[in-house]
Formats: sequence, structure tokens, C-alpha cells
Amino acid sequence: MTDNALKRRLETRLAGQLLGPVRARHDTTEIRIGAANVTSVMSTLHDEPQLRFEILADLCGVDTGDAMQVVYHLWSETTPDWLRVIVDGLPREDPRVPSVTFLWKGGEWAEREAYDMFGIIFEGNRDLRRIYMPPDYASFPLRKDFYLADDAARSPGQGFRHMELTHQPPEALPENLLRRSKL
Amino acid sequence: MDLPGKGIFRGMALTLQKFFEPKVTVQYPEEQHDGGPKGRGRLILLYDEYGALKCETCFQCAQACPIEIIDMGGVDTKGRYHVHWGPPEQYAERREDSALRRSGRPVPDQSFVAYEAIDTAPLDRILADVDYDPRQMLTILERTQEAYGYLPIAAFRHISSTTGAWYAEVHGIAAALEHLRVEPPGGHVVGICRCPNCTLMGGGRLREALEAELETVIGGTSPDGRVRLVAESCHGESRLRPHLTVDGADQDDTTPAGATSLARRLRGHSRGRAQA
Amino acid sequence: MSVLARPWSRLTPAGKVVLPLLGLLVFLTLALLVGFATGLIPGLIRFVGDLLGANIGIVRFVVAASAILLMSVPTAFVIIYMELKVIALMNLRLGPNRVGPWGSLHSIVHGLKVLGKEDFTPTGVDVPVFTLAPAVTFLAPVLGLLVLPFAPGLLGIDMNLALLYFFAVSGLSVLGLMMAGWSSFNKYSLLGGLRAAAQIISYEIPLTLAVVGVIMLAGTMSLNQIVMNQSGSILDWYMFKQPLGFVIFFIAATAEGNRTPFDLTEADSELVAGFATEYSGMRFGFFFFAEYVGVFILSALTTVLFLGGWNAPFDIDPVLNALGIRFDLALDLARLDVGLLFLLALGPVVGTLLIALPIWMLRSDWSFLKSLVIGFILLNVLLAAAVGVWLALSFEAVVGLGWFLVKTYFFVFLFVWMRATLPRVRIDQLMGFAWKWMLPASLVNLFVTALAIIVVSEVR
Amino acid sequence: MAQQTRVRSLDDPDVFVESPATIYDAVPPYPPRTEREAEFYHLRDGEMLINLGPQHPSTHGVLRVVLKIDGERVVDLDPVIGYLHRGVEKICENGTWHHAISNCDPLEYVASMFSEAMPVLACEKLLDLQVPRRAEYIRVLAWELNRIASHALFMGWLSLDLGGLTPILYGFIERDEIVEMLNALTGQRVLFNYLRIGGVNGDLNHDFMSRLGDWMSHAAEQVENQTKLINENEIFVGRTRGLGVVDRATALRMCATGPVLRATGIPYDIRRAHPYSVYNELEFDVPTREEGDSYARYLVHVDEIKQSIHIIDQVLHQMPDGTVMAKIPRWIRPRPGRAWVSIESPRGQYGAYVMSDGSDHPFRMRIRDPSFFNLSLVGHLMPGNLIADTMAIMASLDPVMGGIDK
Repeated sequence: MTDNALKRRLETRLAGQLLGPVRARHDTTEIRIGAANVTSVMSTLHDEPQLRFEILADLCGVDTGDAMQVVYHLWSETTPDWLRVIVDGLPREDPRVPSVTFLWKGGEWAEREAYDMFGIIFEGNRDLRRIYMPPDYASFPLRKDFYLADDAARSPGQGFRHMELTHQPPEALPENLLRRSKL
Repeated sequence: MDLPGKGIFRGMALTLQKFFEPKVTVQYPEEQHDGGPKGRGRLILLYDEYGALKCETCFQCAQACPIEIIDMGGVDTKGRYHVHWGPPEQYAERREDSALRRSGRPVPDQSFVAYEAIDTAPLDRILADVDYDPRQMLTILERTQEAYGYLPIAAFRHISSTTGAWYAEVHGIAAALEHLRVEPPGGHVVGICRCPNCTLMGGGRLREALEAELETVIGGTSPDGRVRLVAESCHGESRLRPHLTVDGADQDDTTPAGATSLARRLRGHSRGRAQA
Repeated sequence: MSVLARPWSRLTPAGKVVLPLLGLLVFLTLALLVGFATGLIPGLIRFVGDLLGANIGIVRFVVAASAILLMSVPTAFVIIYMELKVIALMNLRLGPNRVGPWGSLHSIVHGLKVLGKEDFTPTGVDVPVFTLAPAVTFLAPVLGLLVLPFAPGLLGIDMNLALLYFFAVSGLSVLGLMMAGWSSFNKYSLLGGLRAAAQIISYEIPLTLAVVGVIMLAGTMSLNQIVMNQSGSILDWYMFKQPLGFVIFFIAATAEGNRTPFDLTEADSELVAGFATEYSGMRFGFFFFAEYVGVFILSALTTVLFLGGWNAPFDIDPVLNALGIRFDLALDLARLDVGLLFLLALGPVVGTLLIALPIWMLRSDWSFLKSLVIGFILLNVLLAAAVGVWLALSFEAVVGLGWFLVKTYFFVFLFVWMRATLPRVRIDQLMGFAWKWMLPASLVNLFVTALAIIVVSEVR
Repeated sequence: MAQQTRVRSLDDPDVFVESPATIYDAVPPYPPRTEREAEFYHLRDGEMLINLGPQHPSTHGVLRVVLKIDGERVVDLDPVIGYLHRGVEKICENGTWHHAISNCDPLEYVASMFSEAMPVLACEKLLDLQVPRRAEYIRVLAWELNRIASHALFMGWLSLDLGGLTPILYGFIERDEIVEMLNALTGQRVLFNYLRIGGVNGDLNHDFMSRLGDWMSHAAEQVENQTKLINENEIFVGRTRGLGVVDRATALRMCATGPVLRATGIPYDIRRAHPYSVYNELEFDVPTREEGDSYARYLVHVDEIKQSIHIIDQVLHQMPDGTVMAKIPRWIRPRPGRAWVSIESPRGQYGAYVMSDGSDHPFRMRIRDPSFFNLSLVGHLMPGNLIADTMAIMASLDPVMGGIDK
């Protein structure tokens, strides 16, 4: 079901820049790269005549509990598969990735959303501000160490209800409640 | 190359044509919208044929509700504690109370009384006759009373669940009409007339005396269940005394004292015995 | 005080109304008797009559002005109802249908609602200008009504320069819109006001130029005279002599009245409500009324200039003569003498009974009282119809007014119909249309008309 | 007039500072945070800011657009979204897979059959579940009906924003018929909650089928009426033709999908580009236009309605027998893994990226909403146009704020 030709093309063309083998499941081919290679890999995927991944279907952030990831989904008419590019191993304290707005300007809002929800900094995005949450909001809601609304005040960013800071239970520390990915 | 303004004139022609066409507006309060066979608009609790709630207050639905809209309360299976699911500051119990009040029944704890079961076969026949049509509620209730002699609560439940009419509506109709009774019929029926003629002739005093002695009001039954007091009509027959009947037989002695002794006789002095 | 207060409080509500009226009646009767006996009242009447007769011009103006001011609000109500109902029917809706038969009193309820709303002045507005703007906007079209000839002899003032006056006065409305837009302290209002200025001033030019053709043909600027020039057959109407002028005038009038597709000043999907964004209550109501009175006078002006005003499209007398029908309904009620008294006293009773009895006999399940009430209502309807027919046959003005209103409301319907169908144009398209198409076209119209006049006169 | 505002400092949440901004300004009361913001809020002579929304008749929900205008001309703009944000991704992470269905339902409230499909399809992919063919056909039927309902509304909205009163009501009449039909099928009028993991909730019923047959007999006529009313209307064409033109490269660069992309000539329709469900068994065209302007987008919508009617016709003829639910475990715990699913909603590509860690909750559920990407186009289309055109452009992009704000 998966496209083996695409797999071979990717392996030959991107050798050395991949963090692991090219994987495929269902109708999706998946590669993992490091943050340093994002610009060159994305340019290659976009411009190479054999690849021509012209459509950026999605851009999102992921918090696995151990590290941050940025996940791109690409589509090309050269292959029946979707291509998933995972930028893996971003440190949770200071995740930084080069922006892809030089290729897909429309990714700008998606990057703003990833910044808003995960705190991932996209270097090169001209307009990296909060998009959903109010501008004086201080935490990142989709991170795994952020709790639900009732617990918002106990989040590392101190949430939005200042009065609730006084009722902080001692065991509700971020590291105690962190849910980690088993992937 | 079209003429300039052709599109505009086509559009104007269309609107003029629609000007004369039948309209599609549904006039809401007059024309009720049919929810459809699978409508999920309103949550209702189901009752079994004994009139008891089928809900066991297990809270599974409230826990599973993805948007957390269900908050519910009830009594645990042993009947000891009141249990509750949902934010504490919401008024689940009060909501239930007001529903009871609207249905015309006294509020405290009556909702947990188990009703007498009835044989629903005659009722089902009646309902099938009117095609389960809630708009024929009066016919249903009257024929039910004919069949059972009175209107059992279990019959209300059954009518409500089969016709789709609200329980409160069924009960409300039954409670509002005087010729329908929800209690089993008593031994004797005492009827008095309330027309102006009879009232002028002393019917008011007669009624007061009867109500005091029978410890009930018109439309009710005395506490021991032996005598029922109903309103009757004298049909405009002119007499020089108020109209009073016992089990359909006209009575001559219509003074308050006579009515008191009549009521005592009918109740078999049960009141005196109870006091003794 | 309790001597009076106690009996008063024991009265029924109806008594509380009837008793003072009775007192008033008694007092008035006494006063009249005394007045007539002393000759005071006849002298007063004679004096006032002389005074009015001596200043007939002023009297005429005051009466006309107040009549027109009073007329403008019902007119607006009718057009508002028409707009609601017609657009609803075209949208396959029912429209207003709750108040009155077919919802016809809906717009009156609207008016009362507007009166009952809070009159709100936002922070930061220029209060005097903000307060005056609705009045200016409302008065501009109402003043225009003063020179419109509704029927033969039925017009406020027969002015020599009626058309000039009309355009001058209705041009004032742009002032009101700009005042509203500027003083509201709101950017949407400001944009709306500026659009109003640009649009109305641009469309004044083709509007006026289209009329110049009519003026050249008629040789006068008096609206009354223009209508009289169009009497005769239907082909004398200027619509057929000035077809291009008619079309230009109608389009420009649409823009002048801020109607769809040129309702840019209050474009609700762009500028929320344009200049009226910050207004509420009766002040907003004034803008509303101004718009609908504006629609009425523009339709009326179109009728007057191009559709022959009160002139009937065909002459009915020859037809009636040919059929042998003759009406001679000059009633002389005074001839009846004492009989008149009996007629007045017994007519209603007998008439009601005559109508009610068959009804009662046909619908025996009705009570007699119900039949009587229905009979009385029917009698009134029949009488009103009879009086209407009599008026129409006896007075030329009534027929003329009828024709005038029919034509005018046809144009009102057209405005409403356009609003139901068309989207709005953009501001640059609007201005471009005015300056690139309408202005040259109206100049061509003018040129052709002038040429035709010369050629026709030379040929003759 | 110079009433100054006190705002919470961005550096220290406990400190309030006096801002030079007044309550009447659209300028934010804090220093610019990015390069772009600094550039936008720097006003040249004659320019002013005007707030379009969040409460404005034609912003399609609670969208706020700060327009920088020079007279009537829009110089620049800054869309501000998030007024409807409720954190649906976080909510989904805290509920089970079944909960996600009704939580994703109101995302695209105009065509919620599509947004509720996202968790369903994603979970089925993670479970490697084979859905009964009858269920697949019913899904396609429901999707296409809902697409028509959504498009009918789009055509009305576009002309309403241009000032036409009537088309929106005709659109609603058409939509109401379909919505009533779906009410008979699903039990709800707007948020259907009909798709289930492994099938659909309930088979076709008689009420639905009779309404559908009724509607099919005059569906084409309704489209024809709309066409008569507005398609060739000179004012409408004059307002929309050549307005908000997107070329192919820009559309691809801006990640636009759906009718916006197809109006530029790229036949990117997930139903054909990456077939899902049973779309590869059905015959239909992907309507495209070359112009890329608002009018082309409108015409693409009209053509798609015709294609959808064609698809429904085929589905009704090919509907197989069988059950409508696969056998699924009562408690769904997919194996750890990731899945990406994508479908073609009326507004473009709806996508979901889900991660499972083997528990009964999704570990991460990302919803890719087409309106979100399409709406970001306004920053490129509007500058240089007039204020009146912002409405025409925005309406032709057909945003639904529920999905954009998530």
C-alpha cells in the first residue's frame, strides 16, 4: 500500500540528513530530521523535480512529554502517499526551529498557533505572536505540563487566575502530573 | 453579447414570480415542528409500567457525557442517601421539585412512592382506538376512567410514555377536570349543586357543613375513602331548596344540620370511632 | 377633600370617564347659549374670518405646511409596511402578520417602539450638531412636499420656480447626513457621511440635467404647469417624449434617495449603519422617516415630471357616454328639510337592521347582538364606499389624487422590488457610473431634445 | 477624549501601567512584539485604523480585522482571531475517543458532518478497522448532502455581504430542506453527531428517504433559481469579477485549499487527489476555474453543488445492503501509533493528525482546519481594495470561525 519508490528516492536524496530510517504505515511515509536540517530538507522536498511536495497540508507542534516535535504533512502529485516530516528532539525548555514561511507563507499562522500552544519559537517568522490566547497570557496550554482550567493557576506560567495561587496543593507539581508518550 | 441589464431583469423577474408563489414560513407557536423519529432534542427519563423510574441513578450517562451537560440527583438503591452528580451549586433537585409542582402533585417524597400496578390491557385497547394521539387526551382519560373506575397513576405513566404527552400535561388535565378522579371511588357519592339558584336557597351553608363533616372539598374523597363529594347540576329545576343527592337519589332534608347528620350516617361514624 | 374624594373613588372606571365628560358638555352648552345670547360668538367668528381672509396667503401656507408635516408620517408608515411586506413576500416569507389585518398596523407599532426607546448620546459626540442632524435630514424631503401638485388645485404652493426650489431643498438632506456622520465620533459614521456627500452631489447633476429636457419641452419650471402640459392623451406624457431622460432621472433618483443598489451611505454589511450607527430611539426614527418620505417624494416627482401627474391615462367620459351611463349625483340634502332629521336619526338604525336581519336569519347559531355588530360595520363600509364613489364622481380632485397615488406607489413598489433583488454597487463603480455614463448620457439627451425642438419648430 | 487606559504589564502580571493609548484607539496598549506588528501599527499621514468586528454584521462570526485605511482604501490589515477559542485539542486529549466525536462536531458548525468525521476516521485508521460498505455509502451520502447545504449558504452569504437581501433566504430554504432531511436521519439539525467509530449511528430510515426523494426531484431547479437570480446580475458580476485575484503560485504558497485553490485552476480535491471512503468508486468531476477571483470561487461552488447532486444520484443507485456498524470493542484503546487523515470539506482540506499512546484517550489530536489557512489569505488579497471589497473577499473565502478558532 505504501509507496516504496518514494521511500527509495527519499533515502538517496536526503541521506545524512535523516535521524532514522524512512518509515511507512497506512498511506503515509514518515521521515525524521533534526532542527538544523529543516531549511535544506524542506527546500529539497519542495523544489526537487522528482519530489515536488508543493502543498503543505499541515504544520503542528507536538509535546511527547520528553521532547518537543514539529510535524509537517506534505502532498505531492508524484506519489500517492502523504509525506510526514517530523522535526524531532527539540528541548522542552527552549524549542527552536527554523520557519518554513520562506516556502509556504501560509504556514505563518500555523507557526503562530504552534508557538501559542507549545511555545515553540520559529526563527524567521516575522509575526510570531500569540494567535488564540490573549497577548498577556503567559503559559502554553497544549504542553503536557499544563493542566486543565481548574489547575491553570498552578501551571508553570502561573495561568490566568492570580487569586488561585494561594491554594496551590504541594503535590500538584508539574513533574508529578506529566503524561509521557510511549512512542 | 448580452443586452446590458439582462441579468438584472432576469433577477427582477424571478423575485416578482416568487412574490406570487406560496410561502414557506412555518408560523411557530401555531404550527409545532415535528421533532422527527430520532429527535434528540429533549432528555426524558423512562418509567416502567409500575410507574417507577427506570433510572437507577448509576451516573453512567453523566460520566460518559462528553460535553458534561448532564447533572443529576436521586436516591441511592437502598433508599437512604441523596446522591448527586454535577457541580454542587446547580439546582438539580429544585428543578425536579418544580416539575412535580407543575404536575399538580404535592412535593415532598411522593415521587418515590411505588404506585399500584395495573393491568394495562384495557388501557392499551383504548390507546390503540385513538391511535395514540395525544390530542385526544380527554377521550383517553374518560374511557380509562370508565374502564378502571378511576384514573390510576400507573395509567398516567403509561399514557404519557405511549402517546408522548408530558406526564405533567396528562396529570394536569386529569386534575383540572372535576369529573375525572384519581382516587378509587368511595362508597357513596354526595352531590351538591353550585348554581346561583341553589346557592341563594342555602347551598353555600350546606356545602360548608358537608365539607367540614367529610373533611374534604368538592371533587375529593373523605379521608377514610367512604364518601366522595362531587359537584352536580340541578339542571335549572326550580325548587325552594338546594339540590343535594346521595348516590343519585334526591334528598329532601337540605338544612345544614340534616346534611351533617347525613354525612355522619354515610361515614358510619368513623370519625367518632377514630377519635375514641 | 374627602367629601369629593369618597364618591369619586366609588365610581366605576367607566363612570370616571363619563362623568367629567358630562360636566364638560353641560358647561359648553351653557357657555354657547350665553355666547349666542350676548352676540359674542358671532362677532368673534366674523372677526377671525375677516382676519384670515385678509391674509389668505399666509393662511394657505400655514395650512399647507402643517398638512404636509402631518401627512409625512403616515406616508412613511405605509411605505415602511410596504417595504417589509413586499420584500418578505419576494423572499417567500410571510412578513408582518400579527398586528392588524395582514400586519398592516405593524409599522405603527414600529413607530411607537422607536418612540419608547432610550435616546442615547454617546461620549465624545458633538452634541448640538448630533442633535440637529436628524431634524435637518427629516425636514429636507418634507419641505419638498410643499410644491408637489397632488391633484388639480390640491397643492401647497404653486411656485414659479418649483423645480428649482425642490432641488435646492432636497439637496439639504446631504447636509443632515454629513452632520450626522461627522458629529457621531465614529469612523463608520464618518465614512458614511462622506459617502453620502460624494454620492448625492454626484447624482444631483444627472438628476437635474435630465429634468432640463422636460423644462425645455414644457417651457416652465412650475410643477403644476408641467402636469397641465401633459394632460390630453397618454402620448403627451413626457415619458414618451423623453425616454432617455426618464431612465436617467429614475436611476439618479434611486441614488439620491439612498436606495438599493445605491444605498452606500448606510450599507449595513460594510458600514454597519453608516451615518446612523450611533443613533438610537426617535433620532434614528427621524432618519428612517426621512428615507421613506424621500422615497415617496422621488416617486411623486417622477410621476409629476414624466407620467403626467394626476392625469388619467385614458379618458373615461367618452366610454361612459357611449354606453349611455350618466351620473348626476349632485345631492342637495337641504331640500329634504325636516326629512333630513329623520334620515339622520333613522337611517343608521334601519340600515343596520336591514343588513343584520338576513345575516341573523342565515346564521341562526349567532346571537342577534353579533349580527347587529356585523351589520353596523358593514353599513359603515358601504356608506364609506358610497361616499367615496360620490366624491370621485363629483370632484375632479379626488380622481386626480387617485391616479397620482396609483402612479406614485407604482414607483415606490419598484424601489422596494429593486431592494429585494439587487446587490449593492461599490463606491468607485457608483461614482464612475455617475460621471462616465450618466452625465454624458444626460448631456446627449439635452442636446437631442434641443435639436428636436428647433427642428420641429422650423418644420412647422 | 484622552482617557488613558490602565493595562497589565507584559513583563510582570502584577504591575499595571498607564498606556498612552486611549480607549478609542485600535492600537494595542502595549509595545509591539514583532517586526510585523511594529510595521502595521506605525501610521503614516492620512491613515487611520478601524476595527472591523468582532461584532460586525458581516464578519461571519466573531472575527476582528483591524483595517488600516486611507480614505476608503485598505492599506493593510491585521486579522485577530481567537474569540471562539475553546481548546478543542486539549479537550479531546482529556476525553475518550468517543468523546472526541461530539467535541469536534461544532468546529465546522455549518457542515458539521465533516468535522465530526475527523476523530472517527483517524481512530479507524489507528485500529486498522474495516468499515461496512453500506456505512461508507451512507457517510458519502451524508457528506454530500451537507456539502450542498453549506454551499447553498455560502452563495447566500456572499450576496448578502454585497447587499442583496434575497439570495440568503433562498439559500436557507434550500439548506433547511437538507437539514430537515438530516434531522430525520440523525436526530439533530445542526450538530449531527452521526458518525461512529466503525460505522454510523443508525441505518437509513423511511422518513429520510422520502424527504430525499422529494428534494432530489427539484434540487436542480433550486440551483437554477439561484443562478437566475444572481449569477449574471451585472452588479454582482461587477462587484466580484477581478476582485481578490489569487494566482496559482500564491495559492500554493499560502496553503489555500478547497474552492479557493480550485478557482485558480489546480484540481486539488482530496476526494480525487487522495481518495478516501468509497469516492474512487464514484464518478464526478473536480470543477476548476482559471481566474482565481471571487467570481471564480463563487462559480466553483455552484459547479460543486451540481457535482454533489450527481454523486448522490450514484450513491442511491449503488447503495449496498448490509450492516452499518463494524464490530468494535466497547472500550477503544488503539495501539500506540500516529495517523494522518484528510477529507475534502466544503471549505477545503480537513485533516487530523492523531497520536495514540495505547490508552483510551488520544495522546495528541491536531485538527487541520481549511478555513484557518484560507483566512490567512486575506492579508494578501485585501491591501489596495476598498472597504466594501473586504466583505466580498472575506465572504468568498467562506470562513467558519468555529473551525478557525477551535
